[in-house]
Amino acid sequence: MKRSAEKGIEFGLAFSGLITILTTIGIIWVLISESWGFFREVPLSDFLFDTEWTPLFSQKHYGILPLLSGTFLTTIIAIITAVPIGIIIAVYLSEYAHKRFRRNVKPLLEILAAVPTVVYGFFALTVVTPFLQTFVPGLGSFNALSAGLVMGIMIIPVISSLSEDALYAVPKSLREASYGMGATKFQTSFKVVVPAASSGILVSIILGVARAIGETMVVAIAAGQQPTLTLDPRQAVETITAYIVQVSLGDVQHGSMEYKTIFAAGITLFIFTFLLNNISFWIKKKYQEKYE
Amino acid sequence: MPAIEPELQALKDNVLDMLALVRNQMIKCKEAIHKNDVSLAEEVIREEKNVNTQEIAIDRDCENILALYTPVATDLRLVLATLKMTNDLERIGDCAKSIAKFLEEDMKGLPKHWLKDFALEDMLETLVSMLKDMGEALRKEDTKMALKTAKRDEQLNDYNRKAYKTTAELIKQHPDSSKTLLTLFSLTRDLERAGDLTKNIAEELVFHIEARVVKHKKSK
Amino acid sequence: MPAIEPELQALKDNVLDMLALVRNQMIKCKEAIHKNDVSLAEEVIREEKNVNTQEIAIDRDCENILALYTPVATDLRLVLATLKMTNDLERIGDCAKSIAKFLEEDMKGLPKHWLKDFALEDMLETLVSMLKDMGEALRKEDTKMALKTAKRDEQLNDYNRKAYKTTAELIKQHPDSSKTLLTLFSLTRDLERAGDLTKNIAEELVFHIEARVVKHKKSK
Amino acid sequence: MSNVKRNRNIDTAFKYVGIFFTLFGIAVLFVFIINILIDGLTRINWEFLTNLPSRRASKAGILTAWTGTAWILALTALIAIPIGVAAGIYLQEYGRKNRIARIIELNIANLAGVPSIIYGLLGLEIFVRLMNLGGSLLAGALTLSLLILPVIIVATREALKAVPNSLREASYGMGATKWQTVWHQVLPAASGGILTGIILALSRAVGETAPLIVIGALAYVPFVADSPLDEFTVLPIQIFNWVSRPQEEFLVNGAAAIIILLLITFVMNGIAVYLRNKWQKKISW
Amino acid sequence: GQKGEQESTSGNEAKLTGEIKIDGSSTVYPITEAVAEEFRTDQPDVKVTVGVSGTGGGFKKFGRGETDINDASRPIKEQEAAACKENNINYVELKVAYDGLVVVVNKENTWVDHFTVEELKKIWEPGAQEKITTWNQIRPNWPKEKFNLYGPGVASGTYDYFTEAVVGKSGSSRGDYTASEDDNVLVQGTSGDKNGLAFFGLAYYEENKDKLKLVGIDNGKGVVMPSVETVKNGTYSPLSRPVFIYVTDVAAKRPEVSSFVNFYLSNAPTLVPDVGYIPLNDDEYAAETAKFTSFGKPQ
Amino acid sequence: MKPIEAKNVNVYYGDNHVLKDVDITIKENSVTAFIGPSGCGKSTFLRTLNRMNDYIDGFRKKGKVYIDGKEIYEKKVRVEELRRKVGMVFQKPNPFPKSIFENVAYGLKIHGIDNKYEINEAVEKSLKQAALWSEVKDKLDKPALSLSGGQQQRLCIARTLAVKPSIILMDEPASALDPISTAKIEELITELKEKYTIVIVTHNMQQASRISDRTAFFYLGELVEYGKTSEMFTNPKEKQTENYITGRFG
Amino acid sequence: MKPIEAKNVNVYYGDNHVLKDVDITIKENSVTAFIGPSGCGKSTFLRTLNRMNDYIDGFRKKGKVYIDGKEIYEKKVRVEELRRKVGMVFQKPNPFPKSIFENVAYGLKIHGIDNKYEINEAVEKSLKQAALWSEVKDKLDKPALSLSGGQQQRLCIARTLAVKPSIILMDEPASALDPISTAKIEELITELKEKYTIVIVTHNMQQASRISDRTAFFYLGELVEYGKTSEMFTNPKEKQTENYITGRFG
Ligand SMILES: Nc1ncnc2c1ncn2[C@@H]1O[C@H](COP(=O)(O)OP(=O)(O)OP(=O)(O)O)[C@@H](O)[C@H]1O
Ligand SMILES: Nc1ncnc2c1ncn2[C@@H]1O[C@H](COP(=O)(O)OP(=O)(O)OP(=O)(O)O)[C@@H](O)[C@H]1O
Ligand SMILES: [Mg+2]
Ligand SMILES: [Mg+2]
Ligand SMILES: O=P([O-])([O-])[O-]
Repeated sequence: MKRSAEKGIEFGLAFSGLITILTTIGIIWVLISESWGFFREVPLSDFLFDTEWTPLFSQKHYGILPLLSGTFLTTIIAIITAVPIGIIIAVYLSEYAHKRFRRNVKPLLEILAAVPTVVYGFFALTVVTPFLQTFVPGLGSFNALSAGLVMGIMIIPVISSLSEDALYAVPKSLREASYGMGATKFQTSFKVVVPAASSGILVSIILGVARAIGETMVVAIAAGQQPTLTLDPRQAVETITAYIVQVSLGDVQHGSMEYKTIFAAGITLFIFTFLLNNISFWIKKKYQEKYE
Repeated sequence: MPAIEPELQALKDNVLDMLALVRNQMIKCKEAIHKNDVSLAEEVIREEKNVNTQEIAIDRDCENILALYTPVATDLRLVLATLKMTNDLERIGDCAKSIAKFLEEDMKGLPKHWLKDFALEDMLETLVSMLKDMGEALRKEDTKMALKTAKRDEQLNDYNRKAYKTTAELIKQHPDSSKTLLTLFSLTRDLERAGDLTKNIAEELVFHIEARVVKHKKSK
Repeated sequence: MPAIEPELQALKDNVLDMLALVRNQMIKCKEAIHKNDVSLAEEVIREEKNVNTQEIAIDRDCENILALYTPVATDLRLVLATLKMTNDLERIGDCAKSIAKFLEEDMKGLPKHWLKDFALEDMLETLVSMLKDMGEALRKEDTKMALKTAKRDEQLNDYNRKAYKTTAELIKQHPDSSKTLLTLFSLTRDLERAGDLTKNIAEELVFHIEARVVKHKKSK
Repeated sequence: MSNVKRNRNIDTAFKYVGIFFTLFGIAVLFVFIINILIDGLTRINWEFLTNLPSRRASKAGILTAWTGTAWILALTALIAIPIGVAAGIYLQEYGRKNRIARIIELNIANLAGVPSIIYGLLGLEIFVRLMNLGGSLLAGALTLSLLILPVIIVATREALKAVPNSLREASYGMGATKWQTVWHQVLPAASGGILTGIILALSRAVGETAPLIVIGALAYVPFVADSPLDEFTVLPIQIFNWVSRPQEEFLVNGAAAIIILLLITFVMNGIAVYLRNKWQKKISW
Repeated sequence: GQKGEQESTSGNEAKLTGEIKIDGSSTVYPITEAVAEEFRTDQPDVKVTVGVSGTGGGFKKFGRGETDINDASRPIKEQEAAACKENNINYVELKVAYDGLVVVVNKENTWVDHFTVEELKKIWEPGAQEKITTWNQIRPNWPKEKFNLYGPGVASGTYDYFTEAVVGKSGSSRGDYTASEDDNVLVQGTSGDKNGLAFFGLAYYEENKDKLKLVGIDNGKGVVMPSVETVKNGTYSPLSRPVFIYVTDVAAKRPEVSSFVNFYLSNAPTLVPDVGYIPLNDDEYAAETAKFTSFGKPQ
Repeated sequence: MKPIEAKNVNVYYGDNHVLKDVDITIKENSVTAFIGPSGCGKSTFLRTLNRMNDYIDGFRKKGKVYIDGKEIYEKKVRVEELRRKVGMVFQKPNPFPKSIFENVAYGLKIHGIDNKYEINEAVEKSLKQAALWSEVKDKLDKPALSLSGGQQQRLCIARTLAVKPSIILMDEPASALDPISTAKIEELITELKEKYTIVIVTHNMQQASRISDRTAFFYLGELVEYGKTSEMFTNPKEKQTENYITGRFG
Repeated sequence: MKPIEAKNVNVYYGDNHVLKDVDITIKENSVTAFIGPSGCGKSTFLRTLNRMNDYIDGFRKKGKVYIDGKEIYEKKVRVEELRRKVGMVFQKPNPFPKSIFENVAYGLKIHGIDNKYEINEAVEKSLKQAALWSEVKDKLDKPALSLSGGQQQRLCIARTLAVKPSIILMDEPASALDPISTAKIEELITELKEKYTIVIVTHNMQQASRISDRTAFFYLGELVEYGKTSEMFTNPKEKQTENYITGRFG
């Protein structure tokens, strides 16, 4: 009686866990069933190695590389912006700042992550780009740089907040050990606390990267929607997500080849995030083995 | 209340019991002389075992307390003092046995006044009262009283000193009984020594209570 | 190596030292008789202080070890055995002092053969050799050897028994020297008792090593 | 020694760098907020909150939008919280450390990285079409639930992980069953962390636009929904719609709506922060 | 499922109830929204909802019978029509307004006065990609500076229409221009870029006149500046296009829907300009009304 | 009566053979101490006695464990019932983050007792038994975590007593406490043994010697010696035991 | 020489008066133990000696603390230098999550030593001093956390020795360890006192008695008694001390 209730509960819980699997299956199913048609018409080699992505133009090219490079470029810029600043803020808040300052500032910063991304998009377009144009030659109205930077600002709180959590969780005893040997705060922070929290910091960075990769509105608004295969941050680029929104919100005939491209792009993105997650998983595991 | 407390209390009680036992032996010896009753002496001999058993039991208790409760400071001194006291008491018990043995073997054939001459009864009387007071002092943990009681061993020393003369004279008078007389002489020495041992007990008490070693102080 | 180890080693060494000291006292007494040299006896009296000091020092060490290192099992038994041994040794030392005192006061005026008659030198010889062997046994922690050595106290008992006769006869012959003779008689008793104490040391060793209480076994 | 001095200087320098960047972050936030406030604050009044959408910017209100958002929030919470927490519990407390558990774990990490628009496509196929819910609140809430499920599951697991094992052992030791232990001890002890995670996840759901447009959330809804099967619009869609209009006044409306949306997010984050602080204070093992 | 209830089957004055589901083009949305809003004062109990899935997204739902009316910024395509047929959905196409496309340059651009259609084609045709990049390639006396192109996203109906009108084939253009689905973004882009050149809906220009310079189009009959008039009378060609609503036959039979559509067509002349679009001529509206009436009749 | 009897118990964690042929009979109403160097299997054996090892991955057991004469690893045994009968107190005080009252009442509620009066009674009684009542009676609704470490540990004991166990297992219950709290716990244990059978793991040999009646010395997974505590600490039979208790090791 | 001299030290945490008029002079090359009930201020006083309390909110101090004759709370004192001279070992072994080598080399690097040869030398020497060299010499690049608790604590001591302190403060350095590891640490402390002045806080009175030359008994923030350990444990002068060490308290 008691036992069967236990079993029932366990089953219910397991079923809830299963829903996530079903979701993934659903996603994969939707992605594959729609992109099936796409890959029947477009050879995989074209998809992977063609350097142009123009499925909506009359001269159609289906090379995913420009979208990948756009995604890559904006993400890298965002990460380069957010990681150092995020970590500096995290270290400052966790190691230097007064408790009260930390308590008040941290949620404030977290709000940055909660601002609707549309707002960031316009911020990039109307504030950051004109500002950058004053000293970056050849910077277009739409460019990867500005979008990347703003995306970086947007994910600063993701990194700083989660990193700060990780830093804060480092036992006080480690800090005391370092101070006890005559280390300064700076030395203690960067030689002991940060390395000790590195797995947590890494996770925060990966979450930041995931957010940057998956981010849509900022890039759709500020980076332009021009799939160019370039690594020049001054150029307008298009990311995979921007492309997906562009098409799925646009006036494309459903079921057409053009429509199917968004699933091909989507599955690429999915594989991409999948790889990223696996790498982070692997890193985390390696770390755990080493230090726990 | 720490767990050691009841153990220490039991230890103290046992020492007092042992002291009472030994004192009882002495009283019986005294009575035996007084009443000329050999059976009392026999009793003392029979009971000597008990004293030994008691000593071994208390020593064992001390060992257990030391092994199990790690006493320090005053607690530790109590245990150490107890160890020494039982040793002393056992030797006093031996003395009672020697007297009893002598009484058992020789009292019947003995000229009455010899015992008087050696003041055996008086010595026993003194010792018994010393032991009584010492027991009191132990119970009250009263070092002053203990030391005062210990002083009375002088009386026993005096008796013993006198015994030399008595022995020499009596041997001259009764050369055939010289062995008996020498034994009597030995007994006075034993009783004198029992007084010393009683004094030792007082010293142990001082050590326990005041952490002062008074032993050998005088002798230096 | 636990911290207690060197402390225990020091304790053992000190006991052996004390034993050596006491034995030395006895040797000096023997030599004093043999060489008719009062100065040796005086030395013994002077040195008696050292024995007492040694006893107090060792007792204090034991107390410290008990208070600071919480010994258990064999370590604890070693400390307890040591406490008893020093007590025994001190009493043996007392005996040496008594002999030395007698020699100092009375040796000069003494007829030579009296000492022979009481076999004082032989008794001392026996005791010294017993102490030597007992020291060896302690060092080696050899309980068999210790018990074997302890058996030799019978010899001392025999000498003591003979002393009764000797005393009685000599008092008859020299009634004026009766006090001296009685003192000699007492000394044989003391030496006999020193033998008992040596035996006790053996028993303590057995207790330390084998956790067996052999004391009072025989007497029951 | 110059070495000590140098180290001290570095230390001080870093302190100022830290302050600078922290304040920079806050400054950006204020720039946003002030910007938006300047643009939209004048537009906010009672009518704005209670009017229906209109072609005239000055008459247009967000009644249906914010009620839609409230509906979506409630329904999403209702769906996602039990499932997410249950799944989190299963994985952390029940799941053995085997391959399947690892796959589920990895799978959840992957789901967290899937762009929201793809969830929209999934919702369209599954809920709108397959389950025939149409572009209803329920379909939207289900879609958003799937979207935030990974976040809730991860937060739940982290919170459960932080509950010391000694608490579980204490409960088992008294003869409690696994579920009793989870229900009476582990969950309450982890509730702060779980709630924080839930609220952060919901505040993400509040801001989502794209997936709801894909499943067919509407732009013009002149009535407040009264059942989960009604059609709906939400604030982000209204904002998106307004800011893409040519007329300046609609941009102002958009800014005003953004203020409302931010307000909702702030309140939710505030609750999360409050819960987190309370939780951190209370539980100090 | 349609929930339309018919409490009274006759009479215009009758209070109607029911629900009308509209989805589709975001371009047409403002017009439909305005109509729906006004319709509410007439028939407050009819629930009209309007979505913005885009013309294509809208047709997909429309073709499945999920919506009653679809807003469209272009005519239905073959595949979409086939889907309707497959699901037994008959529909009528009603033109409701015109949307003009404007070509603009930056305010600081002093050299461009007008473009011919040929010139536009030269700029935008696919072959121009990476070849035609400077102003002087268009007209030699223009400066030898790189121009930057802005335009609506390639997935939008506006883009389709522009390419069809200028290049000659829908979806055929160069790829190296900056696109955004949001026309306000294009306004922003062009107004901040001295060498910017963009095209987008007329309404957006109207709202941002002060930031941009409008460029006239010479389609062989002289330079025409886009305006309500020129669009309405058809002289601004080829860059003006009609926008539509599509109504299914099932829905058209429901009184609230037919009442709504009629309301739409009869109020369009006032409401269309109100939201920045260009109305048809009255005749044209009459024709559309007639088309709808005849469609509603049982065949 | 033999409340606990282990026969030939072998325990493995995966390939790690942690307990080897442990045979022991534990007496009723007595305190039995398990001592031994770290990792020798004391905790493992203790937890084997109420099946707290069940949840550990890779745990395997051979041999038999009888509690009150019944094999506890048999299929039909309800592990919850077993644990109710064989209570457990842990190294670090681990009160539930609830009120003092709730902590003690938890076990009762879990076992289906919901009569308020009955619960109140039982809570008071357990707290009294655990010598905590006088200290907490005025603040039963205060959070248990606001108590001092020693009080928390006594609360944990009270909590265990509330479900009326007959055996109480304690895994280093005082090792996280200061000497004064430790003394209180030890006193409590000594009092409790009149009604309960207590098994305690301790690293503190002085503690084992002070409070236990019998001591079991484990080494490398084997039960090297088991006997009266007083004997063990004055005259252990095995050389290994002697070496361990006198600090001569390795 | 008087390596440590405290004069009239009073410490407050906010309004909490934690140390009251503590006056103490600690001898060179000796082990001094601080004992006393929980919360009496032992740790606080210890941490006052190398200013580890500086970072604690609300910490205030009156009175003077001299190390090697210099007042350490003076403005011009460089706290990093002070802490280098006055090393500290903590209750729970807290090695950095780095390799064994890195742990010991950390202090050297921090103080600007980057000559590889010099560092290698110093690491080896410190590990030898800490009696750990033979156990770890073949795995210097293994993570420190892979060591056992006792080894970790010796590593922490080695790490402290590496920066050549003259004084080592230890706050319950063995309380988290099993008896065998504890014995090793105690032995090490006894060896180290030949070269260092060692102050150790301990809850374990047996430990204090075993290893220290002098003992200071704190109670309620006051230094009640300070003297030779052997005297303290056989014949303490103050009744409070006697009560505490014999377990009669409160
Ligand atoms: N969950 C586990 N999984 C695998 N091995 C374990 C586990 N728990 C303990 N062990 C191993 O089992 C052995 C015995 O552990 P146990 O905890 O019983 O020792 P212990 O005597 O209680 O030690 P301590 O005194 O340190 O608590 C150890 O070698 C340990 O490494
Ligand atoms: N950071 C702090 N803030 C406020 N008060 C504190 C702080 N640290 C300690 N205290 C208080 O100071 C007093 C002394 O604490 P301290 O840690 O020095 O005691 P202790 O003797 O080391 O105790 P324990 O033996 O438990 O380690 C206690 O009353 C404690 O509550
Ligand atoms: Mg254990
Ligand atoms: Mg402390
Ligand atoms: O939304 P549109 O179809 O008009 O681009």
